[in-house]
Amino acid sequence: MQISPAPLLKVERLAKNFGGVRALNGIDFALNEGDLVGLIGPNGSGKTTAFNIVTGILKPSEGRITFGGADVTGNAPETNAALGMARTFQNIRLFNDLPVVDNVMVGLHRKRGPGFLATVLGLRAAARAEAEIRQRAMAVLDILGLSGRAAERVGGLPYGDQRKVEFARALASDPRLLLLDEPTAGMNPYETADLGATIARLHRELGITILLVEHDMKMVMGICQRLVVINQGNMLAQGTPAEIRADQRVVEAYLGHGRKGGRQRGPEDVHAVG
Amino acid sequence: PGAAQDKEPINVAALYNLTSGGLSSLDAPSFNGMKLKAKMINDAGGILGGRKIEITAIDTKNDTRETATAAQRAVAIKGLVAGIGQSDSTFALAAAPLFQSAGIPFVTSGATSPDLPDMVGDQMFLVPFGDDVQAHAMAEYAYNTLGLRNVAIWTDNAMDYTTGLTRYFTERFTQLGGKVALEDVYMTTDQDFSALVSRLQSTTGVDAVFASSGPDTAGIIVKQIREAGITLPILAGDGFDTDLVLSVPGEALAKDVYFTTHAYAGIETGPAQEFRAAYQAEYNTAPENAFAALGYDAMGLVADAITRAGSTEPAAVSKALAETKAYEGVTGTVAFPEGKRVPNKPVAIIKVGGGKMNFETTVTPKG
Amino acid sequence: MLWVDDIHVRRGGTHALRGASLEVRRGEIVALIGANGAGKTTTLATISGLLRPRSGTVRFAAEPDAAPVELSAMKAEAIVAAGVSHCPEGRQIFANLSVAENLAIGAFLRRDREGIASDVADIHRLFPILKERAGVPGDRLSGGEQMMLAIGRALMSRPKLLLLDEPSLGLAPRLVEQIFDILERIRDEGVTVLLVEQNAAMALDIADRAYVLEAGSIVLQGTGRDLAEDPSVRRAYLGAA
Amino acid sequence: MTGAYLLSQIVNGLVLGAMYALIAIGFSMIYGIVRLINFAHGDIFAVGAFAALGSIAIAALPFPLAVLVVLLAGALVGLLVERAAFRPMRGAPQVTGFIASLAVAIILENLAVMTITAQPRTFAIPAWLGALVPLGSISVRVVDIAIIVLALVLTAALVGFVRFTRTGMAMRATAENYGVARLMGINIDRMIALAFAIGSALAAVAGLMWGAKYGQISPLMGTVPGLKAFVAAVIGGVGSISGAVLGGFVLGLAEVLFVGLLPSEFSAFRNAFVFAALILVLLVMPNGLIGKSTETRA
Amino acid sequence: MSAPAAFLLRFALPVGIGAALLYAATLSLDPYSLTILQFVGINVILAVSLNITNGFTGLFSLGHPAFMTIGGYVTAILTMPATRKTAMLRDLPSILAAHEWPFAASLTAGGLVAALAAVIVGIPVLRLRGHYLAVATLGLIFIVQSFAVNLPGITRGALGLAGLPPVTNVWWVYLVLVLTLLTCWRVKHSSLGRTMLAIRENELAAASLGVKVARTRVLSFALGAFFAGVAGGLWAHLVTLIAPGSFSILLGFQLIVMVVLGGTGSIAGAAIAAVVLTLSTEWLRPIEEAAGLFGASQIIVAVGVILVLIFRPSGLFGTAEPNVFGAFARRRRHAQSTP
Ligand SMILES: Nc1ncnc2c1ncn2[C@@H]1O[C@H](COP(=O)(O)OP(=O)(O)OP(=O)(O)O)[C@@H](O)[C@H]1O
Ligand SMILES: Nc1ncnc2c1ncn2[C@@H]1O[C@H](COP(=O)(O)OP(=O)(O)OP(=O)(O)O)[C@@H](O)[C@H]1O
Ligand SMILES: [Mg+2]
Ligand SMILES: [Mg+2]
Repeated sequence: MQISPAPLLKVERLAKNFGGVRALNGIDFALNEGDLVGLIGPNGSGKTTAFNIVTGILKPSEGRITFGGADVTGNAPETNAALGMARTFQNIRLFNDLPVVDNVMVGLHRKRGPGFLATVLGLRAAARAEAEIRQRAMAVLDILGLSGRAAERVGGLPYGDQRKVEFARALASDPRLLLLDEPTAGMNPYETADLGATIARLHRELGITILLVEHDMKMVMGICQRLVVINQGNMLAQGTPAEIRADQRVVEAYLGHGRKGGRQRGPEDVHAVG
Repeated sequence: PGAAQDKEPINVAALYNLTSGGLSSLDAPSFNGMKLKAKMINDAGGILGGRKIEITAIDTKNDTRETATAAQRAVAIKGLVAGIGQSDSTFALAAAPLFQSAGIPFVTSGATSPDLPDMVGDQMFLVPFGDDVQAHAMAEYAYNTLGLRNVAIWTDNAMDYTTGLTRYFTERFTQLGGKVALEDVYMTTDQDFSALVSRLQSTTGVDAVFASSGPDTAGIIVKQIREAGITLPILAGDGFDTDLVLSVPGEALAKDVYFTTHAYAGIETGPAQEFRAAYQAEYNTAPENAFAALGYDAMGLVADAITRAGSTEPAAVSKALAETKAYEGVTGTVAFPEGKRVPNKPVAIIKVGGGKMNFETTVTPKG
Repeated sequence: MLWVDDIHVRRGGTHALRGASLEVRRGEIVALIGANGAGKTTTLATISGLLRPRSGTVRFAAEPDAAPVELSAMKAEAIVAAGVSHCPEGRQIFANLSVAENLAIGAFLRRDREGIASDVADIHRLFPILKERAGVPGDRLSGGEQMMLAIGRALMSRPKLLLLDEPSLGLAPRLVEQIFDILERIRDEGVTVLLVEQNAAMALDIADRAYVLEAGSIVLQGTGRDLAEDPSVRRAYLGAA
Repeated sequence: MTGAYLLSQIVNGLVLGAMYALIAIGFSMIYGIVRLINFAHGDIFAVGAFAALGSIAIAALPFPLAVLVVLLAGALVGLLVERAAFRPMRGAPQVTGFIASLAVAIILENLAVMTITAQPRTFAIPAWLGALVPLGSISVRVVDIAIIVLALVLTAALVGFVRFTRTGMAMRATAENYGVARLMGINIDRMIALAFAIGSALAAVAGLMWGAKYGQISPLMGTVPGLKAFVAAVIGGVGSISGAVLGGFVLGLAEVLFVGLLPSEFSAFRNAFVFAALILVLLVMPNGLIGKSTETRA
Repeated sequence: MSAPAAFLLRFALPVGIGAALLYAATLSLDPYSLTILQFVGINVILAVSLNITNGFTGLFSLGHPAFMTIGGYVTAILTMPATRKTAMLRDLPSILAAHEWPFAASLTAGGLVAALAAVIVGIPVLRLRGHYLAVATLGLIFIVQSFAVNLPGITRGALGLAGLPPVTNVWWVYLVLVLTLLTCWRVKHSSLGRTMLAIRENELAAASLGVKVARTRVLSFALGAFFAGVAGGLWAHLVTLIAPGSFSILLGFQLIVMVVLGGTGSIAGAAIAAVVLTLSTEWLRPIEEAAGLFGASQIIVAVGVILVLIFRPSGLFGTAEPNVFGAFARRRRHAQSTP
């Protein structure tokens, strides 16, 4: 593990029981400022649970979480959000009845929204703040190529676009740490590659720290600097994509050998099919 | 004015809570009584030389706001002579002030707070006796005749009528030297009195229960008290003047119940009998409770005042009303003492037993 | 056995399908691919009776010699009875039914107790976690586990035609492989499959034939292999440069 | 305070609670399947009472037959209401159905007032139902025992039906997701109609028992018990049948014990106390006594 | 457009026209119609303010009548002549009994006390969701009514406070109405309103974006309660009487009907539904009276409600505002984003 003096996010001995099910069984990892780390593992290994605990939606059964040097274990989600965490959800959670742009604007309210009195009294400052928020939201939508659908009701968008809106919403809040739970689920390889490139670019340009859960190995391996692998609630491995790919235990538990006598599937060997 | 104009109808407004629960089981019979009287008058050729009474009825929906707007609509009716209605003081108070400012008399058939005329003004008239009168009568009867000394009191706190009744009863009964051993309250919509019954049962030294109740809970109260094996006398006001007191508990349990009411119950002759027969014929049911008779008398009283005034001018009718000295109603003889608009009426005391309502005695208040 | 002919479907304000036509033959795996919002889900929902076409027909013949029935005139539940099973997009597990009940409800129209029991056993063999979690409410499963449950549930009606909407969604790579293996096995056991997939490469690989849907109409069709080699498909759906 | 006093208050509370429970079961049944807070439930309860009055007092049917008539009448009205008011707006937001049920309640009540007036009626019952049964230091009426037994038996039967039968499972699936339920081959119209029929039949039987217990019924009698049943169902955990029963008993006991155990000055605050206590219960258990945690997976 | 011109167009002009219409109404309408006009206004205030709580934030609150009762009593007690207060209300604290407040101050006080009650009740109770909250707020009505009935030294019990000064008039009602609409409109089309809608749509996601869910819920509850309290005060001084049963559960239901019929979250929808329901109930009266079929008007309205819901299950306008307003809002937005 690369230890820097103060990692941005540090997770220690995190464990979670759901009734009789031990979903997490003591996992440890840390993210430095500016990292782009992948969290991978088989279905049901506890990735989403780890996200839920880090962001405060669930309380851990055991373990400690520090964020920016402060202990945030057991904080409420809104507190963590105020500290700079933003996330997307595996089962999309959008504000279905609101237009796309308003969905993104909600994320901006915390930092830039005008106060109650200013709003009710119709102060000029409130109007200015509103306009600014809207502009920023549009800018973020633009990055994801969604500005054309900004006024549509988000609930009517196709699945893939809904994912992008979630991403935009999280991004708009200027997070210090962005937690993405399967952002490309429901996208085709082309779109996946595109979104992967966008994530990498945002990471590079804005220096946001990102923790990414994703099952698309091509994308994960392509953009992450480091991977954390968990299996059945336990740490399985940590390392660079190359190390992980070579790790026999990871292959066994997660990556698999490819279908039909080891023929590797995936976009890169479409040629081989022909 | 020509002959045609003479035959113009006489407009009277009826403001009753006919729907939406609450008081509708009191107000609807009252309204029926009123309509019946108007019909009988009209069938007999009308008044003031053949003019017919025309009732404009407005449903006040158990809502004070509806009552207030209904009153506004009523007073705007061209040539309105008087308004009649309501069985509870709160509602009377929502309507009557608007009649007062329009200078049109409002005669309440069922609201019994004796303070109403003072609160509203000179256009407010009561047909029933004030609660003070019947409560005092019952207190005296209980203390003097029945020899009761310690009573438990159950009050329906949701109505002004019942809270007033309790106040006046307690006032008089303690004045006489009696004691209130237990006070319990409930709401009109309550059906289950088991908790109150158990408490009554476990309170020692009680001679009787005074149930300050409206008609809806009257029968249930008797049934539940008697079913628990409590044989104490039950005392009540005119809210008990309903068949339910007999039929809900059944003949075996409906006994030793005393209540005050208007001087028609238990009388098998005269106007009371005539009223009952007419009501039965018109609505195919016996009068549901005392309010039917009161509505009937309210209409009669107004018609009588119009006849005596010889005019449909509200001011003249109001004056005639105030001067009523002896209107023979079903519920007794109405007389307004000088400067008061609460009538001096005899109070009948009824004893329930043997599957019947038995007339015991009449108390005439000293006015 | 399935003929979708020139259907138009509106959803909310969108004209989601604009004259789409396709055909599924007995014993095939047919893949339907297309970009986000192309109308793939809408196509499946129209076949299974959840949506009604504005115009066009959907006909289905369960047996080779039977006369085709018009599905667009039937209720969704009758369509299931006719032998079409739809595993919907986004898993749609019954959250308050246990895992075991979710499977049982898949066999709602069946009465053969033994058959049902042996099918449950088969599904437990395919996805052992479903046996382990049998008593747990459906929504407590992880995303991938729910997907397994959804597929298992769809199989429980012993369909003649299985409609699958993105079965690999959110599955770990190893499991995706497993699912595709299973699809081939199902096909070999005589179930015809109409498969909507974002993982176009794998879909085209196992598909006998495939259609490409764009903006509500079919723009390309052919064998899986042909389409996988088509340059425009490769550019748009396979992420090849 | 004597032991007998406390015991009699507890029995009173249980009987009242059983009445609430009887009404609440049907309420919960409908809610559980259709996610509809059916405010017309109280009025169907009144329909049941009048059907009972008609068949016992007027048609002079024997009691068991009368029960059957009441069940049928309730189911019929329930089906009618479902068909006319709720089926056409299937799939609308939850609160829409709630409003529709309010409208149905207003229609039923006003129709009743227009046709049979709001007057309370006497409800006479066979003598054996009113007989006293000694129970330790106090005695209880047969009708009270019948009510408690009926509430418990019906709960057991319904819970068993919903939990263990194929139809019950289909009803639960329907409750969650109409679309996917249809994909399983479930005829959701039939399931929903069934839920209404059962729920309404239960309300009607509750009306019969209410009349038998209190001896008096009226077309508007359902308003308050309907509201209380709603509260009971929610206290227990909406949609849960056993929760509704538990909620009914808790509500009945709370009500009677508040009035019975506190000094009588406080009985005016009966409703306030009961509601305050129930709010407290909900604050401690935000999903009701048996309510499932709604903590969803993120 | 210059700022003053924009102000004129957006605000001063409609208000001016409205005021002129009202003036014409006061001259030409009979007292009954004027009263109805005022009740229409009060119902709009109520429906629109309930819409903040139920529509924007998605809290299923039935508690409006409770806040109206609180506001109504507070206002009534404050405006009462001091002499009557000391005579009739024995338990009133002497500072309150000694003074007779002006109407505007009393109304504001009524609203504030109602809002305060909402905050106190809301902090614990708003942790509940959906029907659980509905039951809790239903309980609030019973609790407030119980106090009104059982504190006769302050409220005169079941009889209520009668003979209040009839100070409410069209001007007061419509002034408050304009303020209510303005506030709701601003809230809805602001960040605050958006966070409320976000909470309604998906609480967890909102919390994960840093929305202070609990605080926003309480705020919207209190805001709704404030206007309910003020409306209660207006109501009491229009009827000139307030009793414990003046604001019943039934009224709470009627208000919810208005909100849902208009479209949950739509300000104009709630307002229009309030107007239509109030007026149609009134207009149908003569029919039932002529026929002698009391209750028929309520049946007709109820059937109408069902029919509307069958054809528009999400209410007349959904969450949106009807087009006239919508176009207006869009144009403004445009003007702002393209300077
Ligand atoms: N609320 C809960 N109650 C009970 N069990 C739960 C709950 N949430 C998660 N689990 C269990 O915990 C385990 C981990 O679930 P989690 O959602 O974290 O997995 P995951 O790694 O995100 O999987 P996937 O890649 O499929 O999304 C699973 O076995 C799941 O069944
Ligand atoms: N509930 C809805 N309301 C309104 N429009 C909808 C709704 N569902 C889908 N649409 C629209 O219908 C069109 C087709 O959507 P559909 O879900 O069929 O696409 P898809 O091909 O399955 O996309 P994806 O790959 O994202 O699942 C899209 O434009 C979408 O916006
Ligand atoms: Mg997950
Ligand atoms: Mg799709």
